[in-house]
Amino acid sequence: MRRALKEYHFDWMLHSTYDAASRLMAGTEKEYAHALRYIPYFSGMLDAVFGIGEPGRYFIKTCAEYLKNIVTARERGRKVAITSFCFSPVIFYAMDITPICLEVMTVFLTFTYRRGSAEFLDFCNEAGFTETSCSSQRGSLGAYLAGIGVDIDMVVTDTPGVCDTNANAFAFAAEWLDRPFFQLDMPPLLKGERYDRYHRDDYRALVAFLEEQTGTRLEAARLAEVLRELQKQDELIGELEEMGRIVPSPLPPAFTLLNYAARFLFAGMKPCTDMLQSMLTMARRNAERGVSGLAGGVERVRGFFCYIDHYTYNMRMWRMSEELGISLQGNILSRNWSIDAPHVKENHMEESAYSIDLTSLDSMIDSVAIMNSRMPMIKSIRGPFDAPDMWLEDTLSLARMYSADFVVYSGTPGCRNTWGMLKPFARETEKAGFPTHIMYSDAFDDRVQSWEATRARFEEFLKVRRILA
Amino acid sequence: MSVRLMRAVETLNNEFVQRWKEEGKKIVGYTCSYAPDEIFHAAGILPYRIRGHGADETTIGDTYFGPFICSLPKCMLQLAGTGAFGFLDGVVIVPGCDSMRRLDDCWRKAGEDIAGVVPQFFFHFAVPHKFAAYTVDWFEGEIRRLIEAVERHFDVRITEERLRDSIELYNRGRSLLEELERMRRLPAPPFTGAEALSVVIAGSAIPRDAYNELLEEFIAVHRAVPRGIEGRRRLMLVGSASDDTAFVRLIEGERALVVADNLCFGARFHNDRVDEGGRDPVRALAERYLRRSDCPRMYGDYRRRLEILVDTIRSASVDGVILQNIRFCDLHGAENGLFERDLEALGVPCMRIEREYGPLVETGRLKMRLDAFLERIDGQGRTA
Amino acid sequence: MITAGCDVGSLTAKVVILADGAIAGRSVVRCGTSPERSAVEAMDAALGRAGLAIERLDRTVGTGYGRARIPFAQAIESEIACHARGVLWKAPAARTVIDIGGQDAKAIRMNADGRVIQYSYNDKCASGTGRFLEVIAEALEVPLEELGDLAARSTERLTLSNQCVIFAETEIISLVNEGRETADIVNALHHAVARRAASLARGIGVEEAVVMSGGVARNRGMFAALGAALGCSLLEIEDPQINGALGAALIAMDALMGAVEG
Amino acid sequence: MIVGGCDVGSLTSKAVLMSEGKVLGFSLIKSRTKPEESAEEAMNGACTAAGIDRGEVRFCVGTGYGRDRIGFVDATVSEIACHGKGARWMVPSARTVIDIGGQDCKAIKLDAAGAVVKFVTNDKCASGTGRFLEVMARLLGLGLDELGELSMRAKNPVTLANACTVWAQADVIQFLNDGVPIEDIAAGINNAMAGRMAVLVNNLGVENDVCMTGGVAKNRGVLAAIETILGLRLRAIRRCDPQLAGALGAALIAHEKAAGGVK
Repeated sequence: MRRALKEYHFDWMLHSTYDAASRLMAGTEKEYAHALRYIPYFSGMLDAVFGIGEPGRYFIKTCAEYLKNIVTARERGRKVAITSFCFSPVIFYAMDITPICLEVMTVFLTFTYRRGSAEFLDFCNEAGFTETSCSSQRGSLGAYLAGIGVDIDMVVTDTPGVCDTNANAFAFAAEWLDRPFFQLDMPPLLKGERYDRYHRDDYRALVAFLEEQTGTRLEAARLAEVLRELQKQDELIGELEEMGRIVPSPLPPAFTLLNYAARFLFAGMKPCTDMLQSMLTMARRNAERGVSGLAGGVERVRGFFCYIDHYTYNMRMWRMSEELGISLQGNILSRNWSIDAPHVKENHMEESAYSIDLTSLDSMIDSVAIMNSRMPMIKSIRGPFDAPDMWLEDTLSLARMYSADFVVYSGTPGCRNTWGMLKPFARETEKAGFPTHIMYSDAFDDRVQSWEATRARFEEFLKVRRILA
Repeated sequence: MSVRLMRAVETLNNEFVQRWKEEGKKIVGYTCSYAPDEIFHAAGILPYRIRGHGADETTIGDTYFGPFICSLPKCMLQLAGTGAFGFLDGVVIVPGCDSMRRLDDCWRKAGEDIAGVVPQFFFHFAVPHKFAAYTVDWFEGEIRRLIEAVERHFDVRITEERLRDSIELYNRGRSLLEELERMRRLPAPPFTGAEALSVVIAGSAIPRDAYNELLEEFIAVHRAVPRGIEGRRRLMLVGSASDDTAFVRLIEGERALVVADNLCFGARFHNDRVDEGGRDPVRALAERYLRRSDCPRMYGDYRRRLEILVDTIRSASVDGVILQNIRFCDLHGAENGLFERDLEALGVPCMRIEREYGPLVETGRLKMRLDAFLERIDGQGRTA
Repeated sequence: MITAGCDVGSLTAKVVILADGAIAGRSVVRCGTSPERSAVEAMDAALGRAGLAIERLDRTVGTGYGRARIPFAQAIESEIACHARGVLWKAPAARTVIDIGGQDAKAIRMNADGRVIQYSYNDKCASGTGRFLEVIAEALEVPLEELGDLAARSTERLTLSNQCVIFAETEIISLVNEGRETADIVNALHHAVARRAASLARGIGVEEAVVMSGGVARNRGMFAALGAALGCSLLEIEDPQINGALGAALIAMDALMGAVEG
Repeated sequence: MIVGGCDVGSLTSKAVLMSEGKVLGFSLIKSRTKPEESAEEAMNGACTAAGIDRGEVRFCVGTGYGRDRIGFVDATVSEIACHGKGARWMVPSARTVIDIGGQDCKAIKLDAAGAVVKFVTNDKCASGTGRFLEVMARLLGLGLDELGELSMRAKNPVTLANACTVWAQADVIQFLNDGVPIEDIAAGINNAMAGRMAVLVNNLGVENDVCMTGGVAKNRGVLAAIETILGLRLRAIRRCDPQLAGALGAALIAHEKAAGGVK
């Protein structure tokens, strides 16, 4: 890591950038253009996000607030926990702990820094961490290992049993930073009394750990408050997911990103509800007018991502979708498994979903335990890909439900979990009639394959497979 | 070195396996040291640890696995796909790590293309990633699920009595292996590290009663050796799965001796005992296999593993530690970095190596680094 | 009707001129750093052979790595489509095409109409490319064209395990140091590349007849090794090196005929 | 007393002859397929350059990939120790040595006395090797030294796939086709190389002074990029060609061994 980079505090840098951006929307067009001269690289992302209107502004505001919480955690007497994207943050909010989601921070980085996460990734290797591991955690983890982020109090993850590379990054971080560590462990299957009990026992151990770390008890009233907000959000997300089925889809491609933010940053918090509400208003307006959510208003094809979207860098993936007229129907990781979610009802998957029971503290903890076991990736990518409730079943049912014309895999070479079964998986999706494209790029690291090459291969796929003539 | 032990290391379908099959008995293969041998033994089945030994290409492995995957399961699949494990009546996939976990998916899919390579009994056996009362409960349940599946499929009964006998037999083997380990650490060990590893690996492919006898014999013969091996640098080998005795021979060369290891094909395989006095043998198995968490797959338990290493380094008078990992092995790749940091701080020279599983080729680069490492230990190049 | 196809790859640029359904001219030139110049050079050579002026071409389609920089192409097509089209013309029975190109290897599966059903590229970091052969030929000080004949003289089976071009080079140097025969090393090299291509093809499903396209197919050793790795005999096509350019010329022809019909 | 060092690498072979701490002569040749032939040729070349007879060489140390195949040497030592020793002679204050060879690169840490305390080599991927630069330079139609010079003029260096040489090549071709200025591509190549090196050096723990040996040390672009990333100045090597460090170190060790009696 170059010395210059170490001179700046990582979270403050991100915070000031997003905070400044969130203020931009109040100003005039000219002020906006003027301000962006100082953060030229960031402008690509901002243009894209502000381009979708009000929901985009809520998104930036949400990000700014999330980052503000991080940088002010200490002065507000809050404990700080490093955690993973597939970990529901509601428990942290109910216990006044400030979560730092490593994968989300890495996405922020790729949006903001011109060189993206490269040097942070490399710093992890310099610290002794393996270079073949997943870039999604490594990106921002490098900053915390280098000591240019906020001080961390604990490390909490829920990927053991699901994704080794992910779990391993958190275990390494805890050891390297010498901080208390807690893992939720996931058995290979999802449903059934034995699995439910394990999920619940494990989650109770987590609560005990957090109580020990904070020196406070988890209060029923606080948890209920957060969960009530979450229920509202689940309803809004459900409506948005339902609207995604309309042809043309009234949802702009970047809604996937906003959806992530809702789940991973601020689930159960008010600003997130506002953002979802605004997204829904916009989607409804598009639907009423019968137009696509794409900037051009014309949907040519619909694509479903079977893993994650391509973030790297500067929202280029979403911008390309706009240009080509591709409606992105989200991906496996942007899916919500609330019992009322449209795909849950449509496919009678109630048992693989979660519901919130506010009756007592116990019932709430159980609800959160089961919800956590149904978080993105945690739910679909644990056991064999072709087992019930797993990756293939979820991908096919969602791709069909959202009338996708093709399926794309985008991930990172560090993903042992998916690359270990991707070829047989793609064979099955092909068999089911979905032309399937595998990207060899890294969603967080441009150095693996340049965006130019990634785009060229993708367009070639659309053309050769006669999806987009 | 006993010829019979040696052959069991070099040949997958060894003489013991052949005889076992001739007697009409069953063999079940498994992929990781977290699978309890005792269950199979109690069922009259030979537990057999699946290896990738002898695969000199990975065309079949690469057809199903993606490019960024450890070469060990690829080699295993390669062998399976060519029918090399045709003698197995069952396979238990243990998700030791992500790459190994996906051997389940890939092996089954290969079976759709190549007839007869997937045995009828194909079982995904889960192991929690931490040790706590409720994880042992769950793991005990998983062992019971395995027992039930074995009983049903092979039409056998795994009685408590037979299970206790099996535990006793395997504990006996563990004691013998411990003795082997002790002899290895002597100031002048009577055998090399490559030999020691061979003896341990052979145990994963030979019926345990026969193995215990061979082991006793090996120990007796070597106890009688008048002079052991002296004057070499004493190394410890740590990291990813390795059953490659040629790799150890290369490390040892003429100047070094691997006097201890922490490998799942090696010493990790046999440390600790299953409690024989307890009320419930299944519970005892769950406790032993889960608590003995020497593999970095057990997250958050690094300190304990470091202590094991430090103890071994002291008791075996180790001069240097080789921390190796197979490419794309996230678990050892990360933990080796921590070991390097902490052991070097204690004054123990360490060298990290990344390698591929498979035939030992292109040894020049490796040899150069080993020489340099020994030169470093010797303090060569120091100008007075 | 006269059409042309121009395939600017990473190592060579190829042009095929089709006049009324027959090859009127062809050329292969080594690429420089400027794709434009390579394309023009190849075109001039092919036109010279055909005895035509560039104005006579009704349509030209470009393909290959440098396709976007071919100054005279009216349209561009992916190499996948071009190789498939070229093979179909020469061997209508072909269902699977394997092309080991300079930078990447491709496996293509198509139906009887020549429509691409599925295709895949070599995995990242893989050595199954023409470039790999070239680097090793250089390390062994053997001309690229002679690799095939040399491998035929092999008597001992060696295995190359390294997937990385650079490290495989080291591995090969140590084999040389061990005193191994060059013929055996080259043979092992062919099998290593072939095995990777075979895995690639198996990943999308191999359907016979299988055709090997691209310049590497001219290497007899490589051709045989691929057949061995796939466990089936390959259908041989004439002049495989220009197949991509031929496909491009055919696609240009298809477009004109479609326009006439439409 | 005349001593010699012979470094038989996979791409080049070098021989250095020394006497009483002075270099009498050296030679640097492209390696032949057989290491024994390379060694002979290199040593004969050095003798010719020094104007001495082969028989006058009292003690000779071999190093490099082919070291075990050199018939005439009295002892062999690993490249790591030789490069450390050679670098130390070139830059007496050196504590960290970066050596980028044709097939691998190494970072070596020396103690105050010049002994190797620790070393790291790149065994993960060849993209951090001299060969990487060679392949890239040829792709761009440049000489290795031009690659360095040109990259200094870059305005917007490209980001290159650094994971694999072959794939980086594909990227370079793509950039060429997209009309990206050649100096930006050259800088991207050097930066990728420097980035990989920096990870290695930082993993080792950098200690001043730092110097760089091996053929790549002649590439100004890589030097500058490494300096930027590490945030320090590399000590310039002036006493002799940095590519000779291994052979030089071997000769120095030969002198020690001969002086101290053969061990």
